[in-house]
Order: sequence, then structure tokens, then C-alpha cells
Amino acid sequence: MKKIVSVVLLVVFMMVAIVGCEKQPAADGDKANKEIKIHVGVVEPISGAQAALGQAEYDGIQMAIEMINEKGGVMGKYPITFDFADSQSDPATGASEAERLITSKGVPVIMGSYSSAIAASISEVAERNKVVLWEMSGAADDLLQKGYSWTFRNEANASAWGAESVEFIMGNDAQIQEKLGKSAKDLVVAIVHEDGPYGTAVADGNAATAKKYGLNVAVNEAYSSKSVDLSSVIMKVKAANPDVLLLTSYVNDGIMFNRQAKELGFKVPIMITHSGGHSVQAFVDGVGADANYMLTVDPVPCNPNKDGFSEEYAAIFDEFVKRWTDKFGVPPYHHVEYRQFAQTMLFFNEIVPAAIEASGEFTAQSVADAIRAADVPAENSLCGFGAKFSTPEEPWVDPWLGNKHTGQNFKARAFINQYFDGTLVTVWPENLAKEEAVLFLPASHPLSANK
Amino acid sequence: MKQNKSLLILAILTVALLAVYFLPLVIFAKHILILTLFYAFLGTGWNLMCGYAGRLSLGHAAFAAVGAYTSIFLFKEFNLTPWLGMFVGGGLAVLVMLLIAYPSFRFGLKGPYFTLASIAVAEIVHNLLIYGRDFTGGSLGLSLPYVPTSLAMFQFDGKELYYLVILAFWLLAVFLTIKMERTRYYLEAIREDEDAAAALGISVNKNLIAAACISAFLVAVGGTFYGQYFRYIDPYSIAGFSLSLNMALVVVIGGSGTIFGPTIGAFVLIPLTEILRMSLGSQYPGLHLFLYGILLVVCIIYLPKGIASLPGIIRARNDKKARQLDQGSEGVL
Amino acid sequence: MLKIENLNVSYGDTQVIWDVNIDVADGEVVTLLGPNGAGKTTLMKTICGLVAPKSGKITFMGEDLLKINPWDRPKKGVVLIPEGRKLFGKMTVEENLEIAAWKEEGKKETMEWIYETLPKLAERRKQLAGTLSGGEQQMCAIARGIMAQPKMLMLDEPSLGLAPIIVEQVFDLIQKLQERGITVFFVEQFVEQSLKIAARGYLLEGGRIVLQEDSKSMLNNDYVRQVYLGIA
Amino acid sequence: MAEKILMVDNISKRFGGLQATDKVSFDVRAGEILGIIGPNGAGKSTLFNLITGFYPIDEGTITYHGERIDGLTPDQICHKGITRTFQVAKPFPGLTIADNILVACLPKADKVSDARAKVDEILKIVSLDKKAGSLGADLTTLERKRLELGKALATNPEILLLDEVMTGLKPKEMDDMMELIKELKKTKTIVIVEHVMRVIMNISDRIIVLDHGQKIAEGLPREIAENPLVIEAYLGRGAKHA
Amino acid sequence: MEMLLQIIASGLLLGGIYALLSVGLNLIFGVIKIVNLAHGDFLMMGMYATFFLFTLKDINPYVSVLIIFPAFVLVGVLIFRFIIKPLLGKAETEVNTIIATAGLGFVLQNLALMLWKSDFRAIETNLTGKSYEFAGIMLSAGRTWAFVICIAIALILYYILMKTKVGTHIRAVSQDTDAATLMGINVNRIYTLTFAAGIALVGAAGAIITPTFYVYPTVGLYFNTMAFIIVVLGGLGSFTGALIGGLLIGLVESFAGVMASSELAQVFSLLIFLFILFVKPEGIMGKGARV
Repeated sequence: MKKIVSVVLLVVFMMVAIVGCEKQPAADGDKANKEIKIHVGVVEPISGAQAALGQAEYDGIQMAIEMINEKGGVMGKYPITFDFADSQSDPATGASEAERLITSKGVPVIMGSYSSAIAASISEVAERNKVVLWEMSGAADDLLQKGYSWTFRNEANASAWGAESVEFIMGNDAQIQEKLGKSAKDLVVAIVHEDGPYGTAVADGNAATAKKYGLNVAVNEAYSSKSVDLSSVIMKVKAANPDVLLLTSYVNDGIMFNRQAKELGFKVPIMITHSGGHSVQAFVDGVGADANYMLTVDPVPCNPNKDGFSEEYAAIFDEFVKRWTDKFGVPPYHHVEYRQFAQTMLFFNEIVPAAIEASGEFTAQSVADAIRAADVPAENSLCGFGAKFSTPEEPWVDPWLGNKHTGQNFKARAFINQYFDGTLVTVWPENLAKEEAVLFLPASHPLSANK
Repeated sequence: MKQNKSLLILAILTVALLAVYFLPLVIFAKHILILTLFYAFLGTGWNLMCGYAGRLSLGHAAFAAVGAYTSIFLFKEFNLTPWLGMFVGGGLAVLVMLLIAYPSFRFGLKGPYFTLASIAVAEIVHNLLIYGRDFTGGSLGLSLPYVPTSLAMFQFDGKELYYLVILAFWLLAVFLTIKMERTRYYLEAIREDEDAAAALGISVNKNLIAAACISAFLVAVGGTFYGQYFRYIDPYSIAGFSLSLNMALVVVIGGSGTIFGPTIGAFVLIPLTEILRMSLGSQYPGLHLFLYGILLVVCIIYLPKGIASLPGIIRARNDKKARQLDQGSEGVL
Repeated sequence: MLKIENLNVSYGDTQVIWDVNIDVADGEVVTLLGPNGAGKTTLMKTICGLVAPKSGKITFMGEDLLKINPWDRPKKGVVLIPEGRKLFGKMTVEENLEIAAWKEEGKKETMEWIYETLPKLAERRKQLAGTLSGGEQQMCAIARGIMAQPKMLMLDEPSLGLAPIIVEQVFDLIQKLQERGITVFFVEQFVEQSLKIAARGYLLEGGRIVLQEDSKSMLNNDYVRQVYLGIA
Repeated sequence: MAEKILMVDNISKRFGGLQATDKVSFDVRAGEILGIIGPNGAGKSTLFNLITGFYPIDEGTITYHGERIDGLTPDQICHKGITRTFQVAKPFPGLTIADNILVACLPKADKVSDARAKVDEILKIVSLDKKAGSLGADLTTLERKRLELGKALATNPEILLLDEVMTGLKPKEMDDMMELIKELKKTKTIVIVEHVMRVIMNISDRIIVLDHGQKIAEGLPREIAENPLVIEAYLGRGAKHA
Repeated sequence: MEMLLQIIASGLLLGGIYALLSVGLNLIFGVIKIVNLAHGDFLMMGMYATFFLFTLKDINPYVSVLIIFPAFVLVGVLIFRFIIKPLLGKAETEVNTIIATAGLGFVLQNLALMLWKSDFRAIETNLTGKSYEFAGIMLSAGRTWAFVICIAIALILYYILMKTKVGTHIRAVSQDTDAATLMGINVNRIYTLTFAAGIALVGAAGAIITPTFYVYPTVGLYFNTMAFIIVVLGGLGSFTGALIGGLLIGLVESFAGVMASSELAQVFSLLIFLFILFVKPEGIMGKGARV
């Protein structure tokens, strides 16, 4: 029985030996030492269910850092280093790993983190440790409704994406009148979404905006993205015979929806999808030519008209596309890797220099101050919109659902992109649009109800 | 094991683990220790029903989820301190357990059938948590409102107090297990032979249901701790299959149906997974879990009764050697 | 034919068979008697390979049986009809018989003989074995053993749980087996009836052979009379 | 005549097509040893299973000290004071012998320590004190039988139902066991199912004979031994010619 | 009315897929009586194999079954020999096989992750997205074929089990291993064979569903629970039962999905599962029923 005690003790002390008795890194940096080291933590899921997109995001972040470092680093003199951790697609593991990066590696900033659920758990850790979470993809609205002061999101919240698609339809009233013989506000709408935080938030935006315009929402159906069968969802939607389908899904279920919709003979005049599953290469690989003319709502403009960017950023954009294509053999998919690239760029090119200039140091406090003080013009962000963040004192109230968001970039918006020849191109808003939007699925598309 | 001996071991371990508290550990090491004790605690709860009574459940995450969701919901909506919410959650978990345990034991559901039923129940809870998004936050889960360190509200800024709390929970759970000597014997008897146990005046159903309820209650309390510690819960983490499986792994690898087996298992497996992930996870995605899987398989093949059986095996081997030496040239067999 | 020398068998630390020596000659009917738990079933299982001995030797027709895989022993001619019949309850009677017939040669003839000898079975050949009555099940079990065309058939308590009239039929059947040239080695609790059809008997007590005699002397043995026949 | 403490009245039990117990009635009197005999499959063990609540009875009643006990669960019946052993001994294989006995002592002990105190005493009675540390799985037949008896004794019953405690024992061991049972008789009432005629004739005060689920005879040992019906049922056809 | 028929048709086709997935599991669970938690992960491996055979060698998924089946037989034999067999026949067998196969699941999932990354991969064959139309009812081409193949496999298995010698031996072993040994059956060989066949069948199922599905390292997780539910529902070792169980669950999910919510569809099938487990644990077709 002594052995039981000894096993446990042995393990405790082994652990102490392995991870324990290092010196606590000085998390806040030594203020006397003015040497500025830019070291951040990156958390993405590269194993588990969400690994596919998590890996792509991580690649995007790495490429941005690589490009900045080639030029000597931030402001040309402070090279960026980072520690990476795998969240294993699990919120609790994400939180653990973020905590490890913060406490063992002393990072003042965490970047990441792919899913809204993981973002939610990491934001707790960031808040407790007073470390900045620069959230680049967790889009669910709830994330910033808790009054946290250390989590910042540059992108539009998910309900804004949902609002955007309805606004886009309403903006095309004349065309609808002509084609369907009824006014936009008489359209019958079906909302279908995966039941994760992101899909739910997008659908909330869909529904709230549709309600605002008095549209008839015939179906609002959630399903699990892990489901192996969507035929019942499709049958339900088909029975409602909608004019518009607003769909939010991940890649796997996006592919499956497309396949099963074809199999079940579902047809619809207008179909708008909301990023996630539809704006990535794997989707195009999965559905082939069916991707063409699909409209997607994304938080970034995809292959936009570069006239909207400053010269410097237009050059960075070109450089990124070239590098990515060279490295991976395919052009970058904007919804994932470009998004991360753009926001990483924004952070190190606009926010961090401001922080260093203001305080002479790179700490969580200085970065947070710089984010709150930032007012980045749209042309200096590859995201296509400027940056100005709400604070706990002055939260931003979204006009669709009326929720208060702190740390949200309230200049952020969503974009309408459309597939042409397998490439996603910005079609809305007009200043970044490269092509004109095709609102109605052309008759050649297998899901089209149009003649 | 005699009760006093077990209590002595528990005391030594507690003192040792308290001593660790004063070591200058980096925060992450403390985090691992907290996780380890958390799993040791859950495992101890799981062990009562699944180890002693031999009813293998792979759905205990359902009870952790009921505990965590209840206490956090009450905290958020009614500002009820989780110290009390914990008991409400535990009570609800017991109710859920009764819903499955009563018919299971009544209809004599055993072996893999019971295990599958437990998985089904956890899946149902998982799906309902997502479906009931108006109350549960759906798949995004629930976050705790931020409160600065407050003993009354079970919220602390550093790791230290969480460590002490989970140490206390673990201590109580193990202490309870030791003190439930009579029930433990009954459960073992039931596991070994239900009819023989009944013939000796042991109420099979009553004891099984009692064990199941205590087990569910402890795991639900663990769920509340999880919620308070991470300040965030979502169906995937707390009602998912992996939490259920981890509870079972910790106990089976440690030694199921023994007082300290779950603790040993947790102290071996949890630091191991964390260290594996820390050292390999970011460079080679998947490698750490790949190795972990291999380790589980090897461990189960060579130590089918868990690590706790190791001293016994070594002793038996020594005895055998000694006997062979005694027999000298006779030892042809 | 069968020769068991110094056989010792243990379950874990507990030895249940001690230095047992048994000989069965070709064509003989031999019975193994003894109280429940004396180790008779264990001995039978050891011969068939369901239990591995600790030490000792079992030879069958000059061949070392212990070197042969348990599942190959029926092909050597050693077949056991286990205690409790162990029929495949979810299979038909015919399937149960078929399964034991490992060789094609003589299969048809054997089956015909069985159906002739046991007309009840012939009637129920398409019925699931699990739905037969106890006596029919025992007959089916014996028939199944015969289908393997054994040189030596071993039966473990064939009369267990059967009505006296059925027990009689079982004993009749055993005698018919002998007429067919099959060596029979069987375990029984009906001492008197067993000794009437067997040429010789062994008495196993506490894992040891305590008596081995021809049937007649055994029937007259005081000890046997007193302990097993209840005749003071 | 001693008090009739257990009365079995007209009980029947059917399993599918098999009438395992057919309108059996008898009573058990305080302080006696009642022997139950019959060929294998006669329904002796089923009878025990019915009395101790392992199977629900189809019809009839069982009364113990004036109280109906049919319908109670096995553990409740054990608490009333009736304990049985199993024909195939059921040790708890994963527990030590001492713990086997301890488990049996526990239900009627106030404290675990009280039960523990009783263990040694019972181990001595059944001569297993030297094996206390072995696992239940590692016992010989005799030891299993003894353990079975020890466990039953540990529950301190008024009526002890013994199911074939002699089988597998050598004559010398049987004698020891018989002595033990006679010793127990001083404090307990015993119902014993047994195969070995010598034993049953020797120790029983009364005997009932079952065949095919029916009671075919009841009486003193001497009467039973001479009953031709019994001889035929029990010894089979051959006995007639003996 | 058309809607109703469509719901039934879709439900049946889904059920066919479910039944197909659980055939291999049924064999293993029914004969060796162990819970193979890595079942879904072997399905995943089968899907990857199909994917690569199709994309790299241009082999039609249905044809690739001819390659996958024997390859998986080999894998099954090795896994049985080195992982499962050492665990059999002990008091802890039931728990330990669950833990060991869970570990095996970790190994397979992460092996796939390391080898092939975590991307979703899907192939497009001439059946993908196609359907057959019958009086306004749409039948997914891929699923219809999967359904037909499932029935065919069930029939072949039925034939093998009922009419061939090895099939009889498998049934004998599943009922009583000792008696089977006494009848001259090598139980170990039958176990190996059954396990290997079970693994190969799930690998083949992977090939058959690939045209209508997609693969990624953890795709097996969802199927696992479903497959077990169906096996238990139908009754162990009963292939007609598994088929009926699969169809039942397919119908339940189809109806629940349309009438209530697709999110609740699984809850409904789980509740039915629990109900059957409690009141008729031998399964719908269990007890006395023929294989």
C-alpha cells in the first residue's frame, strides 16, 4: 500500500520536475529593460473535428508573420515570435492551452481561435489573466456580450452576416419584381442553419432582419453539422417552396446539403449561403461546378477590387496571393486563410506599432490601449473596412438584435461574394465589387428554380 | 484493505498534496494538478457504481453536464451561489440517474447493454442541451458572469484556491468511499454474484441504486467545479463522449473497484496527456493522441486489472520465485 | 485405446485431479462414478482439451492427445457429449447433427442410423434444438456426438434431469452404441444402472481414483453399496 | 409436537412447458432437520428458489411464523430468518474468504467492526481459518461447500436451507459435515436437500420425497426407505431388481 | 401524400445506410460479444482507402471494395491476434476490450490525421447528386445502390451463415464456445475470421457510402453510436434484425426530422433504443428468431 502513495508522489514530483520548477516568466515584462520583444500566442485547432479549417487559419497567420519578419519585423525592427498550441477542437483544451501560453510562455496576446465555443472559453482565460485575445474568427454574437475588457474582435459578428444577406436581397427589389413578379418584401424565405453558435447567430441575424422588412419566414430549421443525413431538413424546406434559401453550414454539411438537395429535387430561385462551409476550397472540391453562382456572405471581401486598398496594402495583397499559390499550389481561399492573414496583418501593422509608439513597450495593457484608441481607415485593412472598437464604457449596440457588444469593431461589416468559375469574387458592396452580382441562380445550376 | 490503513494513506497523500501547494510551481503545473485532482475526483465518483458494482457507464458526462448547467444557470439567473447550486445540480443529476438506473437494474440490464444505454442517455442529454438553447445557450454554452475573487460565489482569480477546493472535494470523495465500507462490500458482492448476495440478505437493487445515485451526485458536483474553474461550459466539453470516456480510462487504468485506483490513474494519465500535448501537440498534430492510444492498448493488455494491481502482481511473482527456490530440483513444472 | 497416466489438473491454485490413471480398451464400455464435484467433469474436459492438465499423459490409440489441439481431437475419434447437453439452441436438430459431421464419408449412413434409432428426432429434424424437451435434447446431443463418427464416445451425466423412462432410453442407446463398435466412456450418477451396462467402473472421489473394478465386483463392493446404493 | 414455523401450502411453478413444482405442501417444525430427496430434476432446488424468493410462485402460499412471505425478495426473506445455500456453491470469486464471510455477516451487523469480529468465529466453525486470505475463486470443492455453509451461518438464520452440501465430499468429510450439521441443529432448524442416502437417512428427523415436481412421500426416514414408490423414483428401474 | 411517401422513401434509404454500417459490428458483437468502440474508425479508414483509390488510381468506389475487403481482412486478423485475443476470457474482458478499442480508435483517428491531414475530402462519381424518380418521389442514386448492396450483403451473409459449413460453425461458436470446440471447431479461428470479416465489412461499407459522403479523420465518431443502437435494436447476430433496426431508425429520423426538428431526430431514435433495451433487451428480432 506504500506503493500507492509512492506512485502518486512519484508522478507529482516527476511532473514538478518536468514542467514545474522553472522560474515564473515575467509576464508583464521588465519595465526597466526597454528592449521590446514581440512574442504572442496562437491557438488553433489542428487536430479533432475542426482541424481542417483550423490548420488553414494557422497557415494564414504564419504567412503574415513571415512576411512582416522578412521586412525586419514590426516597424521594421521588432521581429515577431510566437508560441503555438493546438486546442484539439475542444473548448476546455483551448482554455488550458491558452492558459499555458500565458503563464508559462508569458505571452501578452493570444491570437486565434477558430470556433466561437473555443473563443468563448479562451476569452475567459484572457479576462482572468488580463491578456489580450485578438479573436479572428469566432463570430458568435454572445462572445462580446459579457462586458469583457480584454477580448477584441475585428470582424463583424455573425448576426451581421445574416443581416447582410437580407439587406442584399432588399436592395435588389427591382430585379425581384421583374423576375418573380412580386415585391421583395413578399418573398417567402427559408432559413436553414447548423446548430452551432455560429450558425445560430447568423440565423438570428437572418430572422431579425427578415422580420424588420416583414418577409415571410416559412421555415427556420437548425440541424447538427455532425448529422449524417439532411434529407429531412431538405424535405421540410422543399415543402415550404421558398423564394429564398438562406443557408449557414460548415464544409461537410454544406457538401452534403448540396448533394442531397440535388437528389431530392429541391429547387429555389435565390440561394445565399453564409460563409463557413461554402467559402473554402474543400467545398469546391466536394461539389465541383455546382459551386458556381453560389452567393456567400463573408466577413472579408474575396478577390476584391484592389482599388479600395491603399497602395501598400494592395501590394501586400498581391504578395500574399503569390506566396500562397507558390507554397500550396492553389490560390488562397479567402474565407479562411485570407481572413486570418488580413487580421494578423492589421494587428502587427497597425495596432502594435501604435502601442509601441504610445507606451514604448509591448504588453497586454499597451496593446489593449492601442486597440481601444485605434481608428484605422478602411484602405489600411485588408478586411475591407476600418477599425474602431467599442469599450465596456461605450458598448456598441447592434441594430438587428439590439445587443450590447464590447471590444467589437463596429466598423466591421460583411460582404457578398459569388463564385465564378470556381473562384469567389466580391460582388457587394460596390466599392470593392469586382463583378456584378447574379442574384438568381442561373437555369444551368442544378438547384435553380429559374428558367 | 483495512479502513484505518486506507485512512492513513489518504492522510499521507493529502498532506503531500497540500505540501505541493507551497512549492514554487509555474501556473501551468498547478493547472495540471487541478485537472488531475478533478479527474481523480470524477473517477472516484464513477468508480463507486462502475468499478465496485461493475456496471460500466460511458455516459457519466451527462451527470457532470446536469451539475454544471444547473449551478451555472442558477448563478446567472438567480444569483444563487454555486456552493448551493452544486447541491441542486447534484440532486437533479440523481433524478436523471434514477430515470435510467431504476429501469436498468429493474430489468437486469447488464454488461455491454448497460454501457450502451448509458451512452444513449448521455447523447440525449447532449442533444437536449443544444436544442434547449433558450436556457442552455445551445452549442455556444454558458459563460459565468465575471466576478472578482469571491469565496461566497466560488470564483477565484488565482489557481491556488481552486486547487484547495478540488483537493477538498477529492479528499471528501475518497473519505466517503473509505467510509462506505459496508456498501462497498455489498457492491462487490453484487458484482461478483447477484443471487448469492441476495441470498445473504443484501438488497441488490437498493444498493445498486444507492451507488448509482452517489456516483451521479459526485460527478455532478465535479461538473459544477468544472464550470466554476473554466467559467465556461458547452455541450461538447461537458456532455461529450470524451469526458465520459476519460473518467472510465482514469479508473480502469488505475484499477477499478479499488479506493485509490482512480487517483492513481488520474495521476498517471492526466499529466501524461498534458505533457504529451505540450511537447508534441503543436508540431505534429495528432501524434500525442496517437501515442496515447497506443499506450492505452499496451497498458490494458499487460495490466488488465490496472496499475493498482501492480504491487500484487510483483508480490505474486516474488512468491512464485521463492516457492520455486524452495522446491529446488522438484520445480519441473 | 485410451490411456491416462498420472494426470494432475488444477484450477488456479486448487488441484482437482490427483494422479489419475485410467485405461479404456477398444470396444469397451467403461463408467466413471463418483459424487458431484469429485472431478469427473473436469477429467472429461481434460481428455477433450477444454481444460489443460498440470501434468500427466493422455494417449489415445498410441497418440499423445495433449499434443493435439482441442478442436482436432474429435477428428482423432475422441468425442465428448458434455454435461447439460450444450446443444446449439438456435439451430435446428439437423443443423446440430450436420455440424458435428466433420467427414463426409459415412455421414449419410450415420444420419440414417440415428433417425432410424431415434424416430423422435427424425420427426423434429427441422425444429430448433432449444425448443425440444429435455429428453429429446439429450438424445439430440448424443446423436450429435455420434455424427462425428467417434471411435470413443464420452458422455458426461447423460441422464441428468431426465425422467426415469427417458433415462432408460439413454442407457439403451448407450448399449446400441457398443453394438455399433463405439467405445463408450461415461460418467453417471445412477450407479447401479451404469454398472449394469458397463464392463468396468472407476470410482473417483476428491479427484482421486479410489476404486477400479469390473462391474460385478463393484456392485458387490460394500463401500459402493453403502455409500452409493444406500444399502446398508 | 414442535411449532410449525414454516408452512408451504400448495405451491406451483411453471417454466415454459415444464411443471417444475406441482402443488407441493409441507411444513417445517422448529428444531428439526427436514430432509428433501428426489432424483435430479425432481424440483428440489426449484423448491428452495421458491421459498427464498428467487422465483415468484405461480400459486399457493408460503407462511413463516404466521406471516406470508411469498412475494418478498430474497434479501427480505433472508432478513426474516431463512437463509439458503446454493447447490453449485457461489463464492464471491474476487473476494477473499474472510471477506466472503464478512459480506455475509454485514447485513445483520450494526457496525462493520462487529461483523469483522464474527468472521474468525465462523471461519473456525467451517474450518476455513487457515484459508482466510485466499480468493473465493481458488477453493477446492470441499472448501467451497464449507464456505457456502459459513456464509449461510453468518447471516444467523432461524431456518437454514442446505442444498446438497455433501456432494463432492469423501466419506470422512461427509462424517465431519454431518457432525457439523448435527451441531447446528442445536440452535437452528434445518431443511436439507441431499443425494447421499446414507446422510439423509442418518440425520433427518423427517423426509419428504419429490419427483417431477410433486411430493410423492413424506415420513420418517425408515418409512421412506421402505416406500416402493420412493425406491423406484429415486433409484430408477434397476433398483427393483436389486 | 407525396411528401409522406418521400419521407418514407428517404427514411428507408437512410436506414439502408445505417444497416450497412452495422453489419460488420453485428457480426463481431454477436459472435465474440465484445464492444468494438473503434468500429466507426475502421469505417473512416475504409472511406479514406476508397477516396485515394478513386482520386489516385481512378478506381470506382464499388470496384474498390474488391481491394478494400481483402486488405481489411488482413488488418482485422492482425488486430485480433495482437490486441483483442490477449484480452479475451478474463473477468475484465468486457471493460478492457472497450478501453482497448477506444485506444485503438485514438490511434486510427490520429494516424489518419497525421497521414492525410484533417481536410474534408469528398469524391464525385457519376452517382453523386443523382437520383432516380418514381412518381414524383426522388431516390438518391448513391443511397439506392447502397441500399441494394446492403440487402445483397445481408442475403449473402444469410446464405453463408445458414447454408455453408463455416457459417454454421460461426453460429455454433456464437452460441456456445465449449460445445463448438467439442464438435471439432477451432474457436480461435472462427473468432479471428469473424473479427476480420466484421472489419472488412465495415471497410466495404465505407467504400459504398463514400460517393454520397465525405471523409475526415473523426467522421467515424458519429456513426459509432448509431451502429451500436441498430445492432442492439435488431438483436445480436440477427442480420434481418439489423436490417429492420436500421430501417426503423431511418424512418424514425426521417419522420422526426420533418415533423419535429432534425435536431431532435436522434433523441427520438435514442429514446426508442432505450425503450427497446428495457422491455425487450434481446432486440426486435431476438430470441428464438433465426439469424
